[in-house]
Amino acid sequence: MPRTGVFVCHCGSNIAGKVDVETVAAKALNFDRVVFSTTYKYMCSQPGQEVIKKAVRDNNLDRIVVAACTPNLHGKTFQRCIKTVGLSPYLSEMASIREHCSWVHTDPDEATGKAIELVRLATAKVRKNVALLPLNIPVTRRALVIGGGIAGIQSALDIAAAGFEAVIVEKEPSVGGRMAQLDKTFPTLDCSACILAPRMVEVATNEKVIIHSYSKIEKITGSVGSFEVQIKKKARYVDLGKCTGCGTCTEKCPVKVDSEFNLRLSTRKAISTPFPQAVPNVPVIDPHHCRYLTLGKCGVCQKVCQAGAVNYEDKDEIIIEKVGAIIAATGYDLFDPKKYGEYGGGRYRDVITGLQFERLINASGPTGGEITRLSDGKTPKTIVFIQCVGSRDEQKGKPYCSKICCMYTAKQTILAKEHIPDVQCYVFYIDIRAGGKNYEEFVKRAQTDYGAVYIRGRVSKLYEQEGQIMVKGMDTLLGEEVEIPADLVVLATAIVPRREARTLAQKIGLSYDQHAFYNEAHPKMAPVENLTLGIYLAGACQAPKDIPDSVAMASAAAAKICGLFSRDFLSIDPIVASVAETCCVGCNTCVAICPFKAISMEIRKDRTGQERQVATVNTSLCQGCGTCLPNCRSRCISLNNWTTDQLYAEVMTI
Amino acid sequence: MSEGFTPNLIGFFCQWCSYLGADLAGTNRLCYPANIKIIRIPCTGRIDPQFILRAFLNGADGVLVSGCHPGDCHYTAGNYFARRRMQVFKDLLNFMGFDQERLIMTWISASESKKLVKVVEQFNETITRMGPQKQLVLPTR
Amino acid sequence: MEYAYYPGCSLHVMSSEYDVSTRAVLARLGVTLREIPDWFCCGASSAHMTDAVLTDALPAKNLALAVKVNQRIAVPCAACLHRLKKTDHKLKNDDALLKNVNESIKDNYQGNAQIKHPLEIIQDDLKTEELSEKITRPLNNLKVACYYGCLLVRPAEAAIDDAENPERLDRLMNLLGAETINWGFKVECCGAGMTLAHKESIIGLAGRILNDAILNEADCIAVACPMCHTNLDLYQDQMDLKRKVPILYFTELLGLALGLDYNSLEIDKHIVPAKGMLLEKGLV
Amino acid sequence: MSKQFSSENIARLNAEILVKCGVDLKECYQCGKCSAGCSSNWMMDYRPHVIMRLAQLGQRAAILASQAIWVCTGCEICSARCPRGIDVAAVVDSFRQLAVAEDVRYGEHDIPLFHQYFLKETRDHGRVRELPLVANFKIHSEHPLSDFALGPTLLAKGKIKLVDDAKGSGVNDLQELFKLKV
Ligand SMILES: Cc1cc2nc3c(=O)[nH]c(=O)nc-3n(C[C@H](O)[C@H](O)[C@H](O)COP(=O)(O)OP(=O)(O)OC[C@H]3O[C@@H](n4cnc5c(N)ncnc54)[C@H](O)[C@@H]3O)c2cc1C
Ligand SMILES: Cc1cc2nc3c(=O)[nH]c(=O)nc-3n(C[C@H](O)[C@H](O)[C@H](O)COP(=O)(O)OP(=O)(O)OC[C@H]3O[C@@H](n4cnc5c(N)ncnc54)[C@H](O)[C@@H]3O)c2cc1C
Ligand code: SF4
Ligand code: SF4
Ligand code: SF4
Ligand code: SF4
Ligand code: SF4
Ligand code: SF4
Ligand code: SF4
Ligand code: SF4
Repeated sequence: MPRTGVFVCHCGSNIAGKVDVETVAAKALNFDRVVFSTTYKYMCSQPGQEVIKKAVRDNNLDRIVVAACTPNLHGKTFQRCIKTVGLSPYLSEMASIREHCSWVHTDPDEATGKAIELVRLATAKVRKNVALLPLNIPVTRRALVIGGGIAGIQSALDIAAAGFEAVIVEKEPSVGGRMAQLDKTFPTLDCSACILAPRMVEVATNEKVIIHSYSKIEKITGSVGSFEVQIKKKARYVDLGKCTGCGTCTEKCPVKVDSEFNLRLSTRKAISTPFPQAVPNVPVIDPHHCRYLTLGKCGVCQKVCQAGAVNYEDKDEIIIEKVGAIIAATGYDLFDPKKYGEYGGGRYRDVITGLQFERLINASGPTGGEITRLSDGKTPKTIVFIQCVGSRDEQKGKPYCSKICCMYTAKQTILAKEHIPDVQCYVFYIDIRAGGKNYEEFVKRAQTDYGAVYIRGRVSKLYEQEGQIMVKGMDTLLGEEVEIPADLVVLATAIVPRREARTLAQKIGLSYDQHAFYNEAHPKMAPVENLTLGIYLAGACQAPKDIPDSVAMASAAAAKICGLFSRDFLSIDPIVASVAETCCVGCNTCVAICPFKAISMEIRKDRTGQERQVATVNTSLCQGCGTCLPNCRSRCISLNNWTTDQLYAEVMTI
Repeated sequence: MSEGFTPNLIGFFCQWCSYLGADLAGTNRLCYPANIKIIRIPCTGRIDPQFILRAFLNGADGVLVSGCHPGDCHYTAGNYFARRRMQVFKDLLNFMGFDQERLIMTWISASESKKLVKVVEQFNETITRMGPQKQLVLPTR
Repeated sequence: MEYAYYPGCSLHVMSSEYDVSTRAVLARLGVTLREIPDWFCCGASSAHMTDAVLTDALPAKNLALAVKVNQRIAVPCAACLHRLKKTDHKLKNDDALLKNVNESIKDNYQGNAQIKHPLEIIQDDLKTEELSEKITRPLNNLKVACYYGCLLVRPAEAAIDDAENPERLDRLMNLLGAETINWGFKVECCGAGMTLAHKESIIGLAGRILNDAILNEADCIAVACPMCHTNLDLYQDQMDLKRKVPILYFTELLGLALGLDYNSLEIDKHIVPAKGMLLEKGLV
Repeated sequence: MSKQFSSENIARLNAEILVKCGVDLKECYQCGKCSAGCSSNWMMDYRPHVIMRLAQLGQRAAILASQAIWVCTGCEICSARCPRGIDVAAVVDSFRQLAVAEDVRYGEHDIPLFHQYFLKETRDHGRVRELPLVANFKIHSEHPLSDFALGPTLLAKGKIKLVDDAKGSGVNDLQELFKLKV
């Protein structure tokens, strides 16, 4: 006969301020099999947990219900708590009387009434809970890192440093990500390439790191501990093993196209590496523009290559990697300012984006580090920076703050002044967000030491007049409108997820928010985990992030993975399906329906020796979705923790 | 419209999306009617029409099944199965002459707390207008 | 193709040349206009600026009268178009308001009007080839600044083109053979209904627009609204301009290109004379 | 003098504007984009974003007595570009309408007067007749003699008719809707 204890949490005033917790506890005693109830100020705190443990011991409880926050926050806390007093963790349930009740309802009586009902449901369910044994699954001690930007590189290196293998899949011909495009970096102004390049060389030479560049994820199956990853290596037309990176082919190739890496500020060849320090330093042929591959004419690169590395017959290739954990580190894209007709909608050549500016001031960029206007090649004397373009804009852009643009704009004013001593920079801003070590000081330096004039207000319109860009803005502090004739205008465009972020997430079962940034499991307590076990997040794919934050997050994700890899077996919740073989009629329905192909048919002999087919669930493949259950006509499949009995018990008490 | 009628609403919410959306509604201190009780389920694919039938028999006035948007199912396809199953079940309810508007299925992601509030408010309005559900009630309740 | 025609007060007297040229070019292009017999003022800015009830009542009643002639309504005045379309949009999306308004206007408008500016009619209803075939006097050598103003492009529900970089008028002028300039004042405000009420506004606002057109060496400014025309045309004498700029309705330029008689278009009604410039370009 | 804030005034004006034009004043984060593009900013005592700010803070009287609400041309540039999707022009309209309804002392003389005579033409004749409108308005305006010289030109060009007896009879059904003071 189950003996249930009910523990009602005040959560300070979060719950008790609305819900009459004493009444809830008192009413709970009337529910079936409830033999004990109490309240406490903070159940999750150490003394709170002691209250539970003591009650379990003193009252011989074998089941508990904690009426508190959402089970997503402290479900595990209370499971662990009762485990220490010898109860199976699966004999606990939570009633969410905070997120689903006290926080969302206004009337105290209604809220109290509902809290009682929620406790009633939970006590009904817990009655039917059974002690489950955790599943021990073997761990493949290799990690997949999707994206070879600074975050991906850092994760891979940290995992390798702990002695495990890391496999980087990078869609571009080289690793490096956005950081490779930057000039100098805030807040220290060290050169991006100088700090990135050594890391790139390190991953390239580290024997524990495997890089699949110019590759993409086709498919991922399996779950934490053992994922199987299908990777498509795109045809490069240059043999990675033979190429020496001499660059002769690129030099001789006659075809020029816009350079993606230089954001269309310059051209590249049809056979090229994106930038000189590329890793691997092996060019790729762009099949859409190569004359040989499109027209069958040319073949120059093959002729000039002394290493015999060029191979026009190269094909896409599928490779399979087995890993135990995954890091998503796919980074970010930039918001397309074309949507801003008032800023020219892309029509004005001297209105560029912040990232284009990074290429312009980069010594290895298209102009060799000269800041010049695209329209006439002249050196600008007045540069206007506009912040929050596409950020904090619910009409044309994104509602959120992109977090890094205040800082990089300040940086760019400093760099501009260093390049052009008599330049005057103006920055239109709404708020300056410089929360970080030495960040505010950095912005201050831009203003005091480098003379950038900050103007609080948005710009309404840009238009061309007499070879200049007229900037029509507001100085809200002055209370008056201002008009600045600028030579160059730089838009700090919003940080948005990679174009393919959503498709990738759907492929691997990652959850993401409305913008397609990847969701952390908990915004405070699990910021580098995803809700899907075994998948971790690093860098700007989770939210706009600068380099220090991306690196910190990458190391944190790597540490989590190393923790996972420190054991031979992983103990996970046994939320899996099982088939009662005796009643299975072998109809095959479930086999077809299971999205994870976890069910297969086996032959069983009954007592009379007759053979018959029955379904069995492979627990290492089953994810516990429960889709198979309602489809089984003989109702012989069960799902741990969400058994038909348990759900019925809840439904029966509504 | 019945005077002072507060419907008994049941939500079956997928743990990966809509249940988290409800958590977020809490975190954001949004506000919605108190007469809905949310039952956490692993995936809408787990929903057996029997649960819904049972809910109605036990006096539910409306049932709201909510899961991840098509294409976003944590288990890749559970919500597609659920959608098909729900449609068949609704047709059956309809055939039986049951007010099929009392059962709705929606997609609410973990970040759509505002949508959740809207859905619940609207559903509550609809069911309040329709009045108590008397077609499928067990005599003893 | 037939349209109910709502000329509006400006075209009635003050800008009758716009009325004349609109009727003439549409007739030439095979579009029949039937003037709404009892039409009255849409309220222009004065209604929405001072009275919430009149804001919608005046346009709604006109719409009710119009649809009795034809559901498709042609409105050449940008201000009238703006008022009619804004109210129509509200009524189409708010049943309660529609009911209320119908009560107050003692009529029964169903939200079934399709309101169009002649520019839309010419560009969307007619085939480009047909139009170009009819051009007998292409506007070669003419450099036009196309000016759209406010009310044709804002807000989205009343707009006939993009709010920041509209191109309809430019496309038409290019089709007629004219060169159009890229300038920053296509959608700036000329002062709208302030013509008489507050001259200071017009001198300032229209002055800036004219100056930029001059800076860009435009021969003339093409407009599609009687208020824009008046504001740009009326006070050039009192502005600080390097030279005067003729302001022409797009229908007048189209009329010339279609070979219509110069005098029949009543272009001489403008304050800033256009004839000299047109003669020079061989268009008269 | 320092501004007086009170929670009632703030709540009342926020609610009033919400009802009048559907704008939630609290949405405005004072970026100033509306003012930067505003056609009439150079003539205004309060720029549009300041009107929004005053409104957020319940400063109803100050706005109703301002000159800014009258020199606004209604060009809607502010609304088209507001990053928060606020229909600023509708807010300004609301304040003008309130000013008229409540008979406050306007911050500008001629413009509201013009609107009254304009609507009078509409009410009495269905269509606006330029000559009587100009005549009535000029007589009562602060600058009765300005542009006197323009008259003959306009007459000669046929831009003004001496006798205009056109009638938009459709307006007859709407007579009781007009609440004019002229
Ligand atoms: C103009 C500008 C200036 C900046 N200046 C600074 C600065 O001065 N200091 C600073 O700290 N930060 C700066 N930043 C921010 C900095 O760029 C980021 O913090 C950093 O690049 C984030 O690294 P990441 O690895 O998360 O993402 P990324 O650099 O975007 O790397 C992601 C990688 O993943 C790859 N990828 C994406 N999708 C897939 C896929 N589906 N499959 C395989 N591979 C994929 C990409 O090709 C890329 O290589 C600046 C940003 C901008 C826009
Ligand atoms: C008013 C206020 C409100 C906040 N609200 C929020 C919020 O809403 N959300 C949010 O995310 N963050 C909030 N924060 C920030 C939050 O408090 C910090 O981010 C967090 O506490 C940092 O954790 P910590 O472990 O680094 O430091 P601490 O919480 O300071 O912990 C450091 C611990 O180390 C101990 N210690 C210190 N020196 C020694 C020593 N020499 N030897 C041994 N032990 C030592 C201290 O006693 C202490 O227990 C708030 C902060 C403030 C001030
Ligand atoms: S258990 Fe949850 S509800 Fe209770 S104090 Fe902790 S966080 Fe708050
Ligand atoms: S492909 Fe050949 S020519 Fe080109 S870089 Fe490699 S080795 Fe040099
Ligand atoms: S074959 Fe293609 S890649 Fe090689 S040199 Fe010719 S065009 Fe360039
Ligand atoms: S970081 Fe600064 S510039 Fe970027 S969106 Fe936020 S406030 Fe705007
Ligand atoms: S619960 Fe059933 S359908 Fe879902 S993964 Fe497991 S076996 Fe497959
Ligand atoms: S659906 Fe049920 S009966 Fe059919 S094979 Fe699967 S477990 Fe057996
Ligand atoms: S543009 Fe919008 S948000 Fe910005 S100040 Fe104006 S009303 Fe406020
Ligand atoms: S509508 Fe009025 S406030 Fe808005 S931009 Fe135009 S003139 Fe300024």
